[in-house]
Amino acid sequence: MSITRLLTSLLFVIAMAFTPLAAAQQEDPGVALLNDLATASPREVEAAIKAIANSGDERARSWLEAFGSNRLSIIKDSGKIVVVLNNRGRDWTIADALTSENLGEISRRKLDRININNAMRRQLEGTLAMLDLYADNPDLQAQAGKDLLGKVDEALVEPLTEFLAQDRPRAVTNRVEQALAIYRVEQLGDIEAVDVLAGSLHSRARAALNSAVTSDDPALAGKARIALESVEQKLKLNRAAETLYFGLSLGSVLVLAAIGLAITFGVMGVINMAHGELIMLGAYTTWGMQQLLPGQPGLALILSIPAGFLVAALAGVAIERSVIQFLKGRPLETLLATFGISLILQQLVRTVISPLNRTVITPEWMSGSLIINDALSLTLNRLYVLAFALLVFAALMLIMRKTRLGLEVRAVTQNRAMARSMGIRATRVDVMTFALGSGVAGLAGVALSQLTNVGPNLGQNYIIDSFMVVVFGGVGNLWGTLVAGLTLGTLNQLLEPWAGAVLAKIVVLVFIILFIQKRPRGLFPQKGRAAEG
Amino acid sequence: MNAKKSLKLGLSALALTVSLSVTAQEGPIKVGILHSLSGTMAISETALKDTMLMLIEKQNAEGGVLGRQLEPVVVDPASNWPLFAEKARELLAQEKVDVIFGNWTSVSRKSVLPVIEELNGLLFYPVQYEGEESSENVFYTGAAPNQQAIPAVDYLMNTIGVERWVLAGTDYVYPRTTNKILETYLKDQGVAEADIMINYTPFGHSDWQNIVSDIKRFGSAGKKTAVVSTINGDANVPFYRELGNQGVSASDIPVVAFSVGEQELSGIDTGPLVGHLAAWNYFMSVDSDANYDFIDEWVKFSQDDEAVTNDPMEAHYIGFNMYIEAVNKAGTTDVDAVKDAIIGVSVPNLTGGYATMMPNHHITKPVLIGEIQDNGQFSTVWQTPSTVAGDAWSDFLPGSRDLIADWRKPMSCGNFNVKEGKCGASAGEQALAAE
Amino acid sequence: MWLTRPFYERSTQLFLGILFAALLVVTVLHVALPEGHPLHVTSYTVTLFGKYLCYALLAVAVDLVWGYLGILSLGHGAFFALGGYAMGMYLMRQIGDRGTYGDPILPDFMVFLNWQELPWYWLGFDMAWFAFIMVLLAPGLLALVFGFLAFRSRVTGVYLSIITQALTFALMLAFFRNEMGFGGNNGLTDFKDILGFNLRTDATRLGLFLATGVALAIGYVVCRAIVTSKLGRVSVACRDAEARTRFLGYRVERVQLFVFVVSAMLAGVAGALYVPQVGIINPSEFSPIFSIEIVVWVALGGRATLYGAVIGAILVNYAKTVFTGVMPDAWLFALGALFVLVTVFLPQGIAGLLKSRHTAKEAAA
Amino acid sequence: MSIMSELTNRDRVFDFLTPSDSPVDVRHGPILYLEDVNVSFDGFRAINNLNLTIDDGELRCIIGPNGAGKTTMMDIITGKTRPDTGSVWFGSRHNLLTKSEPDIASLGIGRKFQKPTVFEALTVFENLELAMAADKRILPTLTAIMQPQYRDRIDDVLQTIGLKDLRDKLAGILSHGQKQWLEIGMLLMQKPRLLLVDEPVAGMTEQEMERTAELLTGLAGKQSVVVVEHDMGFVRSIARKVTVLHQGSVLAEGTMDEVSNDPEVIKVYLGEEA
Repeated sequence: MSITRLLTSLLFVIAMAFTPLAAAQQEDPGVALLNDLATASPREVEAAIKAIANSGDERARSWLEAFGSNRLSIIKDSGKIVVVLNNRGRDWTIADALTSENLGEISRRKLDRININNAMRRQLEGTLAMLDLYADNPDLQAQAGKDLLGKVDEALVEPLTEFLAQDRPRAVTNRVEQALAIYRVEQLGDIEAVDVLAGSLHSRARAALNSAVTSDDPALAGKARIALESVEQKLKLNRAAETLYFGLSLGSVLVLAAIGLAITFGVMGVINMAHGELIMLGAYTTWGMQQLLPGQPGLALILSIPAGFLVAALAGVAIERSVIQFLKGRPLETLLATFGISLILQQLVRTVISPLNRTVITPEWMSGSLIINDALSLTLNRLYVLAFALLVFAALMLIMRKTRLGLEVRAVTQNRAMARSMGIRATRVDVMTFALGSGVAGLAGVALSQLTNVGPNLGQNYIIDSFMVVVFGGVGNLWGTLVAGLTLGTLNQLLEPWAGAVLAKIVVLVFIILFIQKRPRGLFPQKGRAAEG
Repeated sequence: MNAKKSLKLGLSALALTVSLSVTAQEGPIKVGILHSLSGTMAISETALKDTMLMLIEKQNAEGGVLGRQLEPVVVDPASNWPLFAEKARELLAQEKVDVIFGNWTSVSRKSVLPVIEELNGLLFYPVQYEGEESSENVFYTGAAPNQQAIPAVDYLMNTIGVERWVLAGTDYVYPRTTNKILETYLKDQGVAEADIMINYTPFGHSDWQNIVSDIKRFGSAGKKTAVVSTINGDANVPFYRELGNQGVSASDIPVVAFSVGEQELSGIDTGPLVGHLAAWNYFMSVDSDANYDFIDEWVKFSQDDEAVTNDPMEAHYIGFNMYIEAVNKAGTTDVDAVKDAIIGVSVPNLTGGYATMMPNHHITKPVLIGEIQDNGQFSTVWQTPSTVAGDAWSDFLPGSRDLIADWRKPMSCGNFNVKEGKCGASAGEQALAAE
Repeated sequence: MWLTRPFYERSTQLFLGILFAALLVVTVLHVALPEGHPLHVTSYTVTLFGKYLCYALLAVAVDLVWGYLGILSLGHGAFFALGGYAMGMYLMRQIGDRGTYGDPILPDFMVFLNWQELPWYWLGFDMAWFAFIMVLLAPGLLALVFGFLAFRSRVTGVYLSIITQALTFALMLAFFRNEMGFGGNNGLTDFKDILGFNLRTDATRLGLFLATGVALAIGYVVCRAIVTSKLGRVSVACRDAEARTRFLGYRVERVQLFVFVVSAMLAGVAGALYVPQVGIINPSEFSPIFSIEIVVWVALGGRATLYGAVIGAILVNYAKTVFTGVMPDAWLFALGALFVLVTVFLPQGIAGLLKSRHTAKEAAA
Repeated sequence: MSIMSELTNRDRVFDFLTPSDSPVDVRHGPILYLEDVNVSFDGFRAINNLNLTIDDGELRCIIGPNGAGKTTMMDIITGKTRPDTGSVWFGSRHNLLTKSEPDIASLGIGRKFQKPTVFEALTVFENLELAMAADKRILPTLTAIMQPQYRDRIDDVLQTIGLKDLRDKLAGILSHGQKQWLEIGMLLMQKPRLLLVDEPVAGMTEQEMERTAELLTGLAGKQSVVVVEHDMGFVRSIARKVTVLHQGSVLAEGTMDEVSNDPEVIKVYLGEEA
């Protein structure tokens, strides 16, 4: 927020908090404030924070934020207090905390950090939230109100009641009331406050009520219990919705990972064991992109969608030309050869890039979650992946149904010899198909880089699942893959709560094995004499 | 035909190695390095191999020990547990090494153990582990549960005021044992059964949605809740990601991890993790000159400005110096002599204190609690006033409550039962091995 | 008598000849020559060769189903591991009260995860005969049930390969779980003695090595006997023209089931001999990667020859031992390249080369 | 091994209900009897209310344009494809719809495929050996020993199909025609009551064709033979009774002349032939 707005908001703080410091404005008061903070014992820190907040100094906020992100340090010999601008590596860039002039690099050895721990951070967040409440930016205010939940202590009670006195947007005051109510219920065992919290789905509010239930005041306990039961039903619904979402999102991951395989395997009967590594390539492309465009993870991510596709597709073509074309009609051999390739690709990544996992940054707009209500929120990154998966699927469907390539591909799947005789260049189709399948794998990699490790083993973790999905869905049938993926995902997530993660996975695998016994050709088998034998 | 050929090859190769190792005595002191350089564990173990090479190089530069140079013998067990045993045998029987530094995973140690004992070798094991073991031939320079888990829990309980506990771990022996210990410990501290939630996941688990939302739910019961994580390696990234996205912030539900170090963090976007905790005996961020020097050397040696150091590396640093001390003290590299000499040896650690080898072959360590920073480092927020001695046998497990280990003569027993006042199986076992 | 048939054919005689010669040489070099003599075979090497022989037997088992029945099993590691676990459980029980906690019955890992009593499926494993029967039965039964379901519903080719992979993967996850009572990730280890012989003496190791050699010989002969019998020819018929074989009145699924189960049992035996020699069994033996590697040994040696499988297994693993020592990083590249080159350029494998050379000679003569 | 036999035989359920050696009952006329059979793949009706009866010892030719459902019909009879509706009887005792291919085969129905399928990795001799009527359960097969009288029978057949000097060569190296012969030989080894022969003379020379014709006509009487063939000349040379299939059902039936004069047939079939 701009300095002016900060100032206006600070005025209120000054108005209500009586502070000798604010009055006496001789030489820079920051020195004293910061030194207090630096030397404060854990017990005194709170006071020091409040002092800074109430000092009305326009630098207060930046100091507190620096403190919060653990970037306030003291230069050992000079005792000067500085803000660390870049704390990577062994030499850190610092700036003067008071004048905020850049002091260049300095060895870590020469710095003493002013440490903060979670307890302090809570108070800090409370205080900062107080400041934000007065920002005339509704979102900020709402957020601040939310942050205050469970962070209210008696120091804040008075200012907050003040705050409520003035007329403010409902959204904000609701929160503040709740925040106060939580404080009252927890600290004072105030029965009236329970009404305020009744009906709230927010975990913090329920936490307060839960603790009230166990209190020795029967009246309070009873009231709290009723308040809790009133939301029980809502919660159940939300939980169900949540589980469903989890299932779909896991399913979408499976679909993404498998759909490329569905194409290569389904159309060409090629068991591409290197499929996982193609996914890995996609993920590494994302990482590479972010290295090329430092500071713009979002843009990099978007660019790596086409890039990942290309890289994987080219790799696919290379594999097809160099190995698979020699193994026509020998699916089991392709399985072995491609497995060899997967080993090579993995080791290549290990030696060329690093055996360690790579950091792929999640852009702002993809982190956090979409809040439906206090009890139900959908994690954004998975939401995007889900959407992406459906998008990719739709695109593939289009290609298969509407384009010349798709037509030829289907022709080749149905009856290779016949298609050939009708002048379709089967080899070309093969290359194109394989490239397409591989490219899609690359896309899966790009998506996965937002969910899991980007490392040499990335592919290994998905290859078996992918095969399961394809076989379960029915080879050569994209719809099958979609349905299978989503089904297995949901099944897994439904089982997990009571079976545990490991058992759930096992159960799903066994289920697939048995299913294949019943329907050897999966959910949507290809019928007719062509498929026989 | 080929069977015979390959056999011949085998023999010739063998003859070679033998003729090499005939001159073992009074040549250089051979230091075996038994860390996976390929396979899944290569991620963690390669760094330890390099650490050893660095330390040896340094020692040689300073003139070696007893006027003899040190010669590293590196083998690759390729993250394959039976191969660990095989390679250990190779090191001891073929290469005739004087000491081995190696292993990371529990299972690899378990698979090596019988070989080391049979051939009476020396093994320095640098990783925090589940305890419940004390071998005459193994020196545990990593943390035992009482040097990591218990203090961490104490911190959460006393400083942060946690009353409700989630024990989440990967399903293998270290988390299992640690959680068993913590469970008993917490109950002794008066925590109710209902306030403890235990959850196990497979290796490399990547879908944490359900578990994290369970944790959230568990945490909304009105008591301060914390997660004690023994989640291993790769599974951590998606776990923390999910935490961040589902809005579980360190100030609501802090996570204290025992297996997440600087190296693991180097693969994570630590933004959303700031404030979560880890318990170790060493942090790269520790403010001591010994540490800064070590980091400088490491950066120089690995020729990578971003290179990070971590707890097991410090363990090797300590173990190696202890071995050198002991050899000097004993005046020989003879295994039995060194075994006796090393007990009581104390060398400086990297956190500005001293580490001493205890009679139970564990060492004394300070316990540090650190908060994750946005730069992938930890900032120490709490630390034990003095160092803690490693406890081979936990006091919180029924089976081992009455067991102690003391390898000093005359007791020299790995599992002495104080109740029955007799040594457990190992003694008889030594007798067998001795034959 | 069908079982004796193989002894009359030259290839088997040659194979057995070489095998026993090799066993003899190793034994002599190990026992007769003094420690430190350039040609002395250390007990380390003996055990190493023992391991190779286990793998060889495993490869033979795989070749039986893949080479002669056309079933590419990517789950044979599972049978190997099951045999291994059966043996491992026996060895665990043999430790008795010599474990670190001195518990007469419970293995250590059960004690410190405070299990109260022994799970039912551990009962009986203190008796050698029972354990050894289980070594055959455990993999056999699994193969029987799995095979019965699969072959009855005519799951073949790629599908079968993939679900065998799913099978071993599921088993791996299951055995990783500590609740299963098989020691989880740590598996079973720290064995003391077998049939009363101390596992840590060279004599025992030599014994195990020789036992493995004999087992390989028997396994080879059994497989030979099967493939040279009319049933063997029927298997080949199933491999090449399944439908046709049905129309000739053969119950293909039963032929497949029979051979599959026999092969699984052989794999089990291999596993059982493997465990006491390497001293540990843990779920990683179930990993799909391992199963695929086995197939490659066979492919390299040459399918449908049996002796080819033996050559392949020994060669690859010997290379592995050498490489992982010399240049660990290069090893995976080498292995990967091997997969590709063999399948693309050497479909007949080494045995194929030998054959063609042989036939060439004949032509010349 | 004995344990094994136990286990492998355990799953042989209900064999005692239809003993595969029970004689085929042809006292009431036909040996093969199809009634109202329907099959469709993905909506396409391959077989459409097909009714067909073959008398014992009859030699029947079945002709029809591509896609008339000839091969599908064979698949149904031999149990490879299960019809959606209808009934198929072998004699008046065996309901073929309840039986698996091997059962049907051992009941005495032999089939020769459209494209010759022989076991290329085995020698000619071994091909015939496998075809030979014998106890085909696991253990007997495992322990089977080549008796001299079997060898003689195989040699006889080798004689008849004229592959005597290729006896020990791999079937893979045979010419197309020779493979056809070998497969016919395998049929003979089976001693079936009913032979289903799909395009036997494809890729044969003139005199090979004649010999096939002799062979088939020779078989008729002792055994019933159903021949599916495109080659009109060949059909004419052997046919006594001809059935014309069209769009999965019988279009016409009768002697070659009757059929070839049938206007319907001329329209749909001979028309396109000409």
